[in-house]
Amino acid sequence: MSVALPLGWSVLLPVLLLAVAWAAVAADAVVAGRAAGRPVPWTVAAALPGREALRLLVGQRRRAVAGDELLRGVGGAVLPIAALLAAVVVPLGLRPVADLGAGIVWFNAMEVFAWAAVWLVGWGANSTLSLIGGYRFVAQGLAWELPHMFALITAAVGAQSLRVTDVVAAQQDLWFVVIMPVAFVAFLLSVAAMAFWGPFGAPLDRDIAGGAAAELGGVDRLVFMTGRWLLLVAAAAMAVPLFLGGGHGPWLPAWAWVLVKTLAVLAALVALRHRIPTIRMERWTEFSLVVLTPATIAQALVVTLVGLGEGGLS
Amino acid sequence: MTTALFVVLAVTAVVAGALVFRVDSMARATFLLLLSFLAVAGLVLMTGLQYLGVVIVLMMVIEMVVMAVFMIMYMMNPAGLMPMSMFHNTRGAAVIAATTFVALAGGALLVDWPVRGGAPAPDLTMALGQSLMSGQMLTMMTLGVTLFATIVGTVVLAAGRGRYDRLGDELDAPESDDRDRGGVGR
Amino acid sequence: MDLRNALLRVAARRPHVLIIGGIGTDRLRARVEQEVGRRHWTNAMAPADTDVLVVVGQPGRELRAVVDDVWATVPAPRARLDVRNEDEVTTALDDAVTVLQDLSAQRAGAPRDGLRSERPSVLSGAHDEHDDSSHEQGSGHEDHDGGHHHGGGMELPGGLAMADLGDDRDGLALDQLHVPLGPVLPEWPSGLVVDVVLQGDVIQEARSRFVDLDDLDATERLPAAARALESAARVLALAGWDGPAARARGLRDAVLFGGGSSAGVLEELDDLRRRVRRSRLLRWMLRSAEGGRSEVLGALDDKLLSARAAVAGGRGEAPVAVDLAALDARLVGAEFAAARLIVAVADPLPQPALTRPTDLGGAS
Amino acid sequence: MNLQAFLVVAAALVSVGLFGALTQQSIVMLMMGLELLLNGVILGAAAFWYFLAPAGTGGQVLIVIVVTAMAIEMAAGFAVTTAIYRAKRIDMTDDAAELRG
Repeated sequence: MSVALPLGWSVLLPVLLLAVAWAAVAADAVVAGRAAGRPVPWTVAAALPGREALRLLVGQRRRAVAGDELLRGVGGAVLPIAALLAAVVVPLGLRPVADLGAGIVWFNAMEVFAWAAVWLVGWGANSTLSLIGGYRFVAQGLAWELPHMFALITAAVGAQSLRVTDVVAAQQDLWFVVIMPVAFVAFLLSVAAMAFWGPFGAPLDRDIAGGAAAELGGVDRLVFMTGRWLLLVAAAAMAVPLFLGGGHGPWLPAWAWVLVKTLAVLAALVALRHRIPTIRMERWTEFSLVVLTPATIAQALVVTLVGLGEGGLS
Repeated sequence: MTTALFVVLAVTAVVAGALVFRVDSMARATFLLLLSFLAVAGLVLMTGLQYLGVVIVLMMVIEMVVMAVFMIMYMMNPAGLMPMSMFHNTRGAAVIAATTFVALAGGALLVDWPVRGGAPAPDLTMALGQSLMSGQMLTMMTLGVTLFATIVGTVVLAAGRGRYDRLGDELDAPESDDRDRGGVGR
Repeated sequence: MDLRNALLRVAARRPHVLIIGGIGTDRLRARVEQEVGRRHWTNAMAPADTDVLVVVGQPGRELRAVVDDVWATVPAPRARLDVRNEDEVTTALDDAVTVLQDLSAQRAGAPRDGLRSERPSVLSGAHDEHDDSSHEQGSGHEDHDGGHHHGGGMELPGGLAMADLGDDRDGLALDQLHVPLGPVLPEWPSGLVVDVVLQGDVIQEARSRFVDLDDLDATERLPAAARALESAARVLALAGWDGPAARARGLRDAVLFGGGSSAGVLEELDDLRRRVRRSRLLRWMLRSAEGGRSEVLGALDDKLLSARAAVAGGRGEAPVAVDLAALDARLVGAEFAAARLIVAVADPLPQPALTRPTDLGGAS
Repeated sequence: MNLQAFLVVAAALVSVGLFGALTQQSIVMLMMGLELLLNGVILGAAAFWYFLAPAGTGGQVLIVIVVTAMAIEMAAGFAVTTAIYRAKRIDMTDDAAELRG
């Protein structure tokens, strides 16, 4: 039983994601200004994403000495496409654009395309600092993939389905965040890491002069950066159906709840970003593998046992 | 429509696979291999195996990114700026490969395959899961143990410094002598 | 045409600024940074992301060559300014916007394709230390192509040299890259260049020097408090903690250019110190191997303390001049991110007596 | 789209993979050949399952096994390469000839 939205929504989906990303960029600028003790007026912040995009649109593109333009172009283009494809399984309201039976695995598969994309962009630029950025992201992805996967699996176990709409349906009475808090926290952190954003932005950090994106100019840069924000928005939106009850909620229609919850998740991520420094993978990998992974496995086990106790698997 | 999709995916899979051994750049070779895998994953999806198709995508992207890292680590001239031939025994291999292809394809075309028996389960993912957790439990357990053995074995093989190097012969050093320490433990 | 003009005008309103200065330009640079921040403009991370290139002070011969090379890779629309003294800063930045909005000027001055192919002879000199300083970019262009069984003498198409092999800490002999770091790199001491040998992102050899050291006579130094705050801001920014970094910058500006009572500065400084000391994550990320005590974090706290003492009226301790040789020794074996922090904390002073003469051949 | 078409494509992938595995000097490239070969096996398994015995789950289980085998092959291959390289600084099959009879 497929409950996918009409095909026209696949055109609307990028627009929606871009709008939310716009809001996130603006909010990020405001919070950054406050943290820096130099407040940015709302009007400036609200226009900022458009202005930056315009700046890059009129900007000149660059080529690198003996770089691999083909791979760099492929990497840059893959990033936003992967973000959009990841978002097709997120229910906008109660129905997603594509109601895939293996929706949760699909989401993860699309996310990991970002690894390839960032690495390719870092490699293609033929610059040492770019390549360091690319490698950093591979290390980061590998360290976070296991906790991320187990967090996703925990939600799937709770609903006894890999279909995202089933996961939402299973949360009609009780949000999953209540019964699987560890998985929720691991998901939030890992999803920001998968979008190499904020405290997990080491692949593009200042110490390597912009890292993987250091050599990107003009439209290339615009596409890459947009892809990164889209990935973050898609990931934040995915937290809603998996842990926060999806479109379920009183008073408001389902789509409004999804929007409100997505914005809340994004707000939490933006706030987190300006409270903590960058997390460097050479310090964090061990924690990720030794503490976070067992914690998420234990969480999955607990949820499984509870599910069995409540009448077994169908 | 279906046929066109099949042809596109099939040609992509084979051509990208063949180009892997033709291009000079190791990075390109790796990602051509990934393209070949993605095309095969698409073909698997066409047979209705949604879960397995997506898992192949997930696994192969990760695997190829890791492969690219190792490739650049160990290969000379990974970017292929200096064209060089890295083949040996080309002729023999070509003969073997061609023979294999003729035998396999010939078999595929000539054998009188039985008619299709039965219909796919309504939820293939569920069917696979139930099969793995009941009838094929032994397979699953073997895979699990094998994977675990692989993890241990590969780490032992690849690690330059084990815990006895880091923590002393009695493993009683309060701290390891690593220059950069991880997040937890000694 | 009108549309393009209009687009250009909107796009140029808040440009990204890359500031380059030689040794002894710290005060002027701080003034430019302050003005850039006041206008809510952005500090660019790399030439590719730059709209306005601000050259502060009067760069010497060596730095001027670097600036020219950086300029060649800045994509249009772009503007280049020379700022010689503090009075010019505001008008110069205003002019930059005008230049950025001028479509015909941008057309005429656009670099061909952001490709530095005009000087292939310089690019090929990856192993010639003297040449390096004239073409490195901060973004350290170097080929990442291994050459396991070849020496470093092999040349690839494009004039790039193949990498060498060398032992590393994991017992794997992997490719070595010779990369100069600086002088154009975010959060980097003015005029410093460190020629490093990189394996992956681990530094195997380092040799630091200052460009245009001969011009040192004209050097004016920041007051101790401002210098300490500047260094602390760099460390915080490199740790990825932008808010506190910007606040440290703001304090530096208050110390340098007034604007804020001494009591207010002290209060803000104490607040910043408290925040830095309280962050467990920062401690974890900055911790180094020696006995669990964080060298970088300790130095960061010392810097904030000494700045506080200086602001409070005392002379404060004179900054300990870090020997370049000592800096080199500490960089060896560090990972890239750690190395950046080490340089930011060390904040070496350009002093002729402490630097060696130009025997720069030994690093490769 | 029928069984024969799928199998011919699978056969092509297997042969190309075999050719690569036999000719490549570099251990890493050799592994890419093996991966391609297993890629063909996956396709064959999916085709057999779909066109001959869709009611059972044998084909799916076989794909799971092959995918696992690929992961193990990769991990083991890179571990061995690392070990050989650490010991002898070679990454070519012709140089690593201890097992040659």
